[in-house]
Amino acid sequence: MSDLSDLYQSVILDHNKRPRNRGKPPTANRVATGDNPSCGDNCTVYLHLDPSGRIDTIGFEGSGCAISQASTSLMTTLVKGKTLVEAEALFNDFKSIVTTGQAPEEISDLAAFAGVHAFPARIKCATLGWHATLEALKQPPSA
Amino acid sequence: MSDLSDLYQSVILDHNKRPRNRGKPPTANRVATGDNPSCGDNCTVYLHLDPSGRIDTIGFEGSGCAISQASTSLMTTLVKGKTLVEAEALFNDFKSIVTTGQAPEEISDLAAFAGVHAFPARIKCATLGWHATLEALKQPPSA
Amino acid sequence: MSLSPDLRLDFPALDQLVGGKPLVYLDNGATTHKPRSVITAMSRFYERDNSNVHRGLHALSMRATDGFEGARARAARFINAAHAAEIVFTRGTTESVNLVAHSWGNANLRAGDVILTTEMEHHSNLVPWQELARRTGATLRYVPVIGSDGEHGLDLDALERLLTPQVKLFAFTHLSNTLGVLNDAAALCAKARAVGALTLIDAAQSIGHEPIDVQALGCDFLAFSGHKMAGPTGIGVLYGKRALLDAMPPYQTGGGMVVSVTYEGATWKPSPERFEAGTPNIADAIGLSAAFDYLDALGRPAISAHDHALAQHACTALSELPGIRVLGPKSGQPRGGLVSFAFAEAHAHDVVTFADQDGIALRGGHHCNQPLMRKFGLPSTTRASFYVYNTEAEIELLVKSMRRILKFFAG
Amino acid sequence: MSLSPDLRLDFPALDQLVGGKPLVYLDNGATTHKPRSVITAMSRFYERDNSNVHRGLHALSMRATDGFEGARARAARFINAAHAAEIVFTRGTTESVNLVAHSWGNANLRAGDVILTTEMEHHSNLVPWQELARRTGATLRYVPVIGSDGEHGLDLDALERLLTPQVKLFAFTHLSNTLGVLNDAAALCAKARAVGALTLIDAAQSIGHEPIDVQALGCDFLAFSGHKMAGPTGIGVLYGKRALLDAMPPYQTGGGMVVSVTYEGATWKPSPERFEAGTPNIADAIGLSAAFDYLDALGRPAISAHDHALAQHACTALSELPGIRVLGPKSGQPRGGLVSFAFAEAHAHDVVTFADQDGIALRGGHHCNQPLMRKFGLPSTTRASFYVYNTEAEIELLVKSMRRILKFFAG
Ligand SMILES: Cc1ncc(COP(=O)(O)O)c(C=O)c1O
Ligand SMILES: Cc1ncc(COP(=O)(O)O)c(C=O)c1O
Repeated sequence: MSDLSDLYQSVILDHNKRPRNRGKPPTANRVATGDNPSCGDNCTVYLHLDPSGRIDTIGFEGSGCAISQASTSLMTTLVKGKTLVEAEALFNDFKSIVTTGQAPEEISDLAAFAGVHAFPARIKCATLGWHATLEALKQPPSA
Repeated sequence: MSDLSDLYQSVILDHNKRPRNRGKPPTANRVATGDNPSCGDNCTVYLHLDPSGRIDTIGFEGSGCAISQASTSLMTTLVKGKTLVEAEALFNDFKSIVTTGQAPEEISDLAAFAGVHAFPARIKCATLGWHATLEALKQPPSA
Repeated sequence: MSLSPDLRLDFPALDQLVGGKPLVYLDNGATTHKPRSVITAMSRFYERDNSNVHRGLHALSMRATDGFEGARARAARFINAAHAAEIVFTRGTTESVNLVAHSWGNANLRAGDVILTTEMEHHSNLVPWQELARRTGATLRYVPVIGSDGEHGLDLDALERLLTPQVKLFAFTHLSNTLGVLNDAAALCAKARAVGALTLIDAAQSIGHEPIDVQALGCDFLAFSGHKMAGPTGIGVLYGKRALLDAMPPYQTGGGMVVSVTYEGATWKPSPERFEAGTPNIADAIGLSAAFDYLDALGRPAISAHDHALAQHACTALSELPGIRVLGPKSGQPRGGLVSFAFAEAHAHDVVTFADQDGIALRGGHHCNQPLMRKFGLPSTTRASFYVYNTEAEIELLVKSMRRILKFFAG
Repeated sequence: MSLSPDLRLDFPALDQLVGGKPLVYLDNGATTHKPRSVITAMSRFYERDNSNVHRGLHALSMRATDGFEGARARAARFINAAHAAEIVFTRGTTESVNLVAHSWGNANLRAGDVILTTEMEHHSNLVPWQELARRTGATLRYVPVIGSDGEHGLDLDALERLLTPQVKLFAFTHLSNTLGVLNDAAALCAKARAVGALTLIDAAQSIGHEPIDVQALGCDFLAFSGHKMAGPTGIGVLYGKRALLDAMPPYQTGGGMVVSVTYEGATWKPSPERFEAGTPNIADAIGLSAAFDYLDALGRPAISAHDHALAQHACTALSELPGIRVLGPKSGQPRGGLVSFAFAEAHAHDVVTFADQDGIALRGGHHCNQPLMRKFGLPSTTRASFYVYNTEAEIELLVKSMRRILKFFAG
């Protein structure tokens, strides 16, 4: 099962078991939900931005496979302090990793997802939380 | 083209060229139309019955192939003077001829249609006028 | 009267390696494989008899018409319909249900009427009734699914209360694709008939597995797909009682279903042509006919016994795994040839991806049954579904693979 | 850039005797034969990749999904659609038209609106609009067909008058299956656009014969069938502009087209999934994709030139027979690959039966065009329709057979 340990790297198994930033932060004023209708996975991301437009708080809820849970958890740790433009840049790196399997040297944890490229049907799992975060960043703040 | 001269017997070609009882008799008080929706053929039969329920006048209009025109023309000559029950008996003989290709000895002109049995798609053509006649016989008289 | 293991050789797709391992195909609830006789029936049609049907008088067209109408007569025999005219060819179960919902439903339902269905329906036998209720003002009610894990079934007491004279149609699945519950369709139809309701049976999951006799079941409509019963994709059947079909307005309109057309309007042929506008799926109807032949040659009671035994075996063996929830009927109650389960430790998609590496094809997800999954508090389950070619040895491989996954995720 | 006569060998069905004579298949307007590559693409799918699409994560399911979505992308390339999402798979032209009439039509038309079509439409592009007008109170108008025999065409002056701002949709055939008239679809779309009307092109007869580029034509919808373009029965396409499709409500509902379902209601995926409820016709979509490949390899301008030349030849030769009426466009005007004619002395069914004895497959009847035939005072015509594998020699055989028939009936 060598392919599978490529896919389910220890970083992924760890984030799946102990997700970071799980839950709805009380200060959040932006929210977006991603659905993967073909499998029933879903992911809701909550954000709060500081005055300069940087994420100062992030949390997520929802259910899904190890790949989507771990990817969302890791993402929340990486986008904190980032603006929309910076988060988009990071997502582009991530997309390139999961579609090509190639990770640039300087990228560390995201590279754990390089194994996804061999499982094209799982790319949607890996990007579910990212899409929700970018959508929330583009929304106007509510309540 | 031996099969075809079986199908297009001289009786049939003759009735096709010179149809008997074509047109709408002025005394007719029953009418029924048969349609063959798959090919667009149609046939309208007009009847008048005498007090004992026998056909005393019959005529037909409509358009169709040689088989349907000739069969209807011949039919009009044979059912004159007949009741519903007698016409039905004759139609049963005819159906058996066109489906089996076997004609009983005593039946003369109808036997010309025995060749139809080798062309199952044409059976509907041969029976179009018969169906209209039987339907008209079962209707209440109008006008 | 059991199935011969040699029949595996009839199915070319089974003879392949997946990820280096022999394919163990346990996704038959989604679609089954096809025997060579079905594949060949279609190629042979295209190679010899290919032509359009009905309006042709040349040799190929007559052969094509005979093949297509022969398939209709064969379908009628397969489900013991009284007339070939009671068989309408559709794309599959989903289209069959939509046809009834639009044609019969729009013409016959109004505000105050009730459509009754159940909580265990596939989206294809659920959303069309929601939409019909919305269009007509009728009310949609659900017979609840009750029982804890491994004892699921319809709430038959609730059914008695829900079957009021306002119910115009009771639409229910014969065999649940998520639970494996096999409903007593004849009894359900009798209850509905007693209050004057029509019945529609979704036989998508049962048609290829259980003997089906529409006259014995006493249903008014029955819907199924060819691709779940060893037949091709793109073809299915709506069975309807003749008097009902002949009284229904058309669904789709166009060539082949009209008697007379003027620039002002048109008149319709009787069923089944009335419901088959346009060129039908001729080749696949002929392929479906070969599938009927194949299943009848195996013997349908033998198929049913085989599938039930595999499901029972899988159910028993999987139940012993740690942290597992197995859905479906109590043991002793009828269970169709499938088993659906969820692990506390591993998500269904991860399970399916792991199993695939062992050459085992499973399905993970909501199985087009979202509201029921929500009721159970499950985001998704893993389903293994069996067919004539599956073996006891394959169940052992399944269980072994599941153990390995649990170890990986527990580690 | 002409077609090679060797391509006949690609079509297994052509290699047969009918009534002892080599088959001369001239019924391509009803359905065409299929090259071996198309038949094999489908068998190979069933033998190797057979599985359900979209919801599967195992190897076969991923291969099936790639094949099916690859076919969609291939269809988009074949007609130069801007996005694969603009391709909805249907059963064929008839279902494509019905989908637009129900989904777009019910949502967008009301009393006072006008649907414009023409007098030369096939029942499948006519009756659905009659029914839509009946449902919504909109008015259906027809662009007349004018001209005497051999000079038929649309009345373009009348079109100018009929294209008022009330017209919401102009639905017309690209190539008439009865007349052989090839309409200038790009010009007709431009005229409709000028009054704000949407356009639907019935490309059933043109898709396999003429180069088609939906962006150059400027149409909003385009409908065609696979079986008339060397592809299988049971599959066709509705092309629709993406923004239009995404704004349209679903047609059929059920599995695969929903985002979220509760017992109260459902939400829909965007197009094309929104319009593909239930298991799609996977194998035939893959067969259709092989047909696109086959036709593009031959070269579509070469196909068009070949078919036009045969039709012109047949037209000229048949026109010399006694008592014949040849329908269609003036010579010099574009004529698609078919010719329709009627003898004073012999009815079309007798002609077809005679020709069949010579091994020649023709179609006789109203060609699903009853109102136009009535306008012409013809109960039926005989039609010879050509495809890539037909030859000049076959036209000679046709004419010879027609002469013999006339002799028989004149005798
Ligand atoms: C011009 C035209 N439109 C529509 C159709 C209907 O196509 P289908 O029967 O494949 O749905 C045909 C086929 O006969 C046709 O020739
Ligand atoms: C119980 C049930 N009903 C309906 C369907 C829909 O069948 P199809 O997708 O062939 O239309 C399915 C197939 O998944 C099913 O399992």
